Amino acid sequence: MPDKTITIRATRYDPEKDEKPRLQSYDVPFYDESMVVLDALNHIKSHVDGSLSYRWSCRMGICGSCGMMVNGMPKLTCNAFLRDYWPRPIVVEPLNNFPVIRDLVIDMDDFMHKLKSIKPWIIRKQEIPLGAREHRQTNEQIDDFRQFSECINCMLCYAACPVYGLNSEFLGPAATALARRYNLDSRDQGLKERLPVIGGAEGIWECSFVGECSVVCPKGVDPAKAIQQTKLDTTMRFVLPYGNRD
Amino acid sequence: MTTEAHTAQPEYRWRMPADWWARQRHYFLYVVREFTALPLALWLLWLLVEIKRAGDGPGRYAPHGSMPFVVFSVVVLLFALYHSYTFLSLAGTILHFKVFDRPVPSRLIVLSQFGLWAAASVVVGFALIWFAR
Amino acid sequence: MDFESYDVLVVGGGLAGLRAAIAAVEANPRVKVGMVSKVYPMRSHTVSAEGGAAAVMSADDSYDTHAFDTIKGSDYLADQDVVEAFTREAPVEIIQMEHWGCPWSRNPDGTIAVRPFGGMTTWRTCFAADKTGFHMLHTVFQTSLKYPQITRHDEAFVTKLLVEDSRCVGVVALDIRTGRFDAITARSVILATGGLGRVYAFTTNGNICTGDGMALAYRAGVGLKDMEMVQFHPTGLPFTGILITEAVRGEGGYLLNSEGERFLKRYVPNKMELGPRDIISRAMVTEFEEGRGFEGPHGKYMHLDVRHLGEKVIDRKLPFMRELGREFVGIDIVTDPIPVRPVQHYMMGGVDADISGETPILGLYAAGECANVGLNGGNRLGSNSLSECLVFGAAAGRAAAHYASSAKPVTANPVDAMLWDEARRVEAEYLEKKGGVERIGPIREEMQLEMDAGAGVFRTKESLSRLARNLGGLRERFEKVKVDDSSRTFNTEITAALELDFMLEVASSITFSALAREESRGAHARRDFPERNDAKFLKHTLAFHTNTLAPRLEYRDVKITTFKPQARTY
Amino acid sequence: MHLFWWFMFAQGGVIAAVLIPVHVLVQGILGPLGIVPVVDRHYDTWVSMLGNPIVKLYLLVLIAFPFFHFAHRLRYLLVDLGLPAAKGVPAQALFYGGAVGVTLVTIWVLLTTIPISLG
Ligand SMILES: Cc1cc2nc3c(=O)[nH]c(=O)nc-3n(C[C@H](O)[C@H](O)[C@H](O)COP(=O)(O)OP(=O)(O)OC[C@H]3O[C@@H](n4cnc5c(N)ncnc54)[C@H](O)[C@@H]3O)c2cc1C
Ligand code: SF4
Ligand code: F3S
Ligand code: FES
Repeated sequence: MPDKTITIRATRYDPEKDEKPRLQSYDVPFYDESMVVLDALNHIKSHVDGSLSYRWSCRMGICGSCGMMVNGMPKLTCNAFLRDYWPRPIVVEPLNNFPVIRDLVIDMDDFMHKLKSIKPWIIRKQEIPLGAREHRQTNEQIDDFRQFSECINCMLCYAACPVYGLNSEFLGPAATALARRYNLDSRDQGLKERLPVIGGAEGIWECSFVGECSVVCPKGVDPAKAIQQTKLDTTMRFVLPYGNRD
Repeated sequence: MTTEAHTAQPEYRWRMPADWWARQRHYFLYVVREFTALPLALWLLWLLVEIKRAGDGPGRYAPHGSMPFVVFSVVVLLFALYHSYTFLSLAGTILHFKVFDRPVPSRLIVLSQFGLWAAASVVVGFALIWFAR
Repeated sequence: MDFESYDVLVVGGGLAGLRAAIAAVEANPRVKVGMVSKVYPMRSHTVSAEGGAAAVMSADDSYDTHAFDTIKGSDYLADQDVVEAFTREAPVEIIQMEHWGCPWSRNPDGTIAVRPFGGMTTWRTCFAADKTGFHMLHTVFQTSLKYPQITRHDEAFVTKLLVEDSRCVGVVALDIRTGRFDAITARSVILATGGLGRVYAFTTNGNICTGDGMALAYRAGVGLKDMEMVQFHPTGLPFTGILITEAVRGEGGYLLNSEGERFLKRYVPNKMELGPRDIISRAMVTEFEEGRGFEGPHGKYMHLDVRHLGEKVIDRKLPFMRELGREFVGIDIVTDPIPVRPVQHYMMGGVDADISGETPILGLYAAGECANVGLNGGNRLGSNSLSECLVFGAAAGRAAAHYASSAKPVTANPVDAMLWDEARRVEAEYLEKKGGVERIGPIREEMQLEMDAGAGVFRTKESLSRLARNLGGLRERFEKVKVDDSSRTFNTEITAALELDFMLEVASSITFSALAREESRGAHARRDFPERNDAKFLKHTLAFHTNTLAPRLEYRDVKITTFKPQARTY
Repeated sequence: MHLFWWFMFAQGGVIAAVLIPVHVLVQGILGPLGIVPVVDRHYDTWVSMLGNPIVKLYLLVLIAFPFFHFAHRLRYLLVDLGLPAAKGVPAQALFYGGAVGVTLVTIWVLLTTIPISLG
């Protein structure tokens, strides 16, 4: 195997010492075609500089913790292959639009609150007892919301959305997609409880349909579609006297 | 609802650079898409003026037709086409219908949108030219 | 919030931990529940489970067959009363998940669908497309958000259990974001910290699976049960260790050696590709050793061939696998076979706990992969683990809530002193230590390679003794470790050091437990003792922490009720 | 209220997308260049067209509706380009009020210019 190297320029920021973030360069051996940006970061942490901080766990694109800006685009670093960048250097920065806690680590508490605010659980007027077994639901009914249930909360869409960048109060793509996931679930009856947040001052109407959220989403959730469909449905409920009222 | 135990912490606050829309192709295209509104609005205002001038009477009516105006129209046409293209394809992916309980694939909806556009253009164009004789 | 106090404190935000927290609240709405997790709950490794969760769902299945499959799969090391209770509770939990919104895949009539899985005689594995763990975890997590009784401490790392007069009264946790140590006290504590795959180099487990809960309990004096029982899954992608789900074989994929032969006919002739994981993994290693494996840059491998299924079936049933193949190996599984080799996957062993999650320490409970309640014995069947997290997570939650409502409150006095001691210890050992020379990364990598070599699919007295010696050497090097990062803010090097400390601890418990079990049973295959020895070893190993590397070992009889041990052939 | 403006925005967008290009092409380019005859190039045809009530209605829709779309877009564009004031109630009044204004002017022009005749 040829001895290739690749240059990683990673953001360093320690609030105890630094005014603002700066970039630091590292040369990393690139010895396997299936190496990803995360492997390069792990090499740095294990062998070069143990103080580089970032989040990761599953390294298979499902836990949602390794999102960073890779050459200016929000990416899951466990799914960003070095081969796609080599021989140019790779700039790795924390996700845009979020406060930075340290190095490549962003503060996502804001999303955790938004997630809670859309009540992401099944709401029913009357619970059915466990003894009555499962709700009947067909695969076609699941298809109605499946796409929106695939969100891994990776925050790439928030990093891509300029509206969120300008106004962090905006409910934003993933939270709206998840609200829609529950609203479309045939088992759920909670639409009315979620409407105040979804349709509120910082809800769907803030979105100007930039659409970049869906471009960067690694899981095909298409939050932009979720938001515009929610706008359309809300409007239709209002325009059509007996549209889908419940 | 659950609560989270928190501690405040100094952080680096993100600020959106003023030229964010110039930094990436997608953002730039988005801004262009939104900006189409302005030339289109101007052109429609011209149309309104044209209608108003029909009141000038047979002797004084002279339709607009200078070269700069044609150039302006060409520019507007480009924006108009960009608007149509983006609007129809985006709207097409958002609309969701069910026929016989099966969701209509969004490709089909987009196609029918463009079909509608083509049909309307032919009818209107035809009318504008036919009645001129 | 230096001194936070709860009735029930759950350590771990995976499927088991979240299920326990909700169960505690539902058992008694007045309990205050705390949850500490070193990552946001939805990042827990449950998220990566693909295949499904087992439960008796249809009328033509029975609790007894599920129990028998599980017990036979365990090579008779499972406690049969536990298995029986498990099979009865599992369907209830699956329905509960359904009511909470889990998007289970369905039959045409709208009921929950099931698929076949290795070692199960009938179809009983419920699934949510090929992302079962992901959907289950997000469902319980999102559901947990509605309970005002639950307070979460996200990204807080538990470094020590607070034990006072042999009663557990809370934990010491490092708030990763601020670097501060807090005592979080509680009348009862539930450990649900997941697996330890990261002690091996080649594993399907995520970075967070470092056996912390096992080490915490071990140091607090609880025995670790059956630690020699480590599961190797036959089909991991070389280099990354990413799992190729068993469903690939369920759908009809073949395992082929370098001679193009379905070699399993020599090992599990009746089940072929749907044999249990331990046996197939051993078959693959045996073939490698006899020269019938492919040679690759990352070691020997076999072919998993689905080409005969055709593009249509693959795209409909295994789309994620096609994606993984394309991205991580650069192949299209429609036209190329998938390279696979056995990979560390699951830990059957764990914190000694009973059927309701109780450990020998008063007020301390354990559930999920970090616990050993006696369900999995020598080998876990695929898809039993997610159900285990639900059933025993809920049981532990209820038991802990019940105990908490009668237990004495926790007093501040000794807790403060213990907190201070623990904070001083970590600071002295890592942050303020001068003159360290060793890096964490290389020690960890060496330990992982040693574990692969010494306590892998096959073990011998020599390999295990060598491993034990080398672990001793690594422990000595670890004493001289140097931490580059002096910041308090999100210092992931400190947590990496604490994790390595825990991993060295559990690695030695695995090694010595394996060394002492001089037989082959389930996943524990001794070259020098190839037979099962019921007369001597139909027993659980219990490893207790000592001041030396080697634990003190005890044995406990396995609970046998209905199913008498027989030869295990498939 | 958001809901209503968004509804008008969406309607206007459709009208603009479907109808404007052909008008610009025919009336703005082909007509002035003399490539094809167009109604508005001749006083008679133009007036007879404008006298038709259906044409009047069509022109109202063609001209007025898109302005709700434009108003909405330009307001959001200003927000996106860093002018949060464009979100406020005064800005809303200005932009949507503008669209309403254009509508009224259009109605006035259409009603006053050429009287309705069915001939
Ligand atoms: C790739 C893969 C596929 C699998 N597929 C299946 C399958 O199809 N069917 C099946 O039944 N099983 C499967 N399993 C096994 C199953 O997923 C796991 O056994 C199960 O999810 C474990 O859940 P848990 O709740 O015990 O732990 P986890 O989900 O691992 O959660 C552990 C929690 O503990 C927390 N924690 C750990 N240490 C600390 C500490 N020191 N301080 C604070 N918090 C801590 C973590 O933050 C985390 O929240 C699979 C496993 C893998 C790796
Ligand atoms: S919608 Fe997509 S990009 Fe956004 S958080 Fe979810 S998975 Fe990530
Ligand atoms: S990028 Fe932002 S503006 Fe809307 S369409 Fe997506 S949320
Ligand atoms: S590490 Fe889990 S998504 Fe990348």
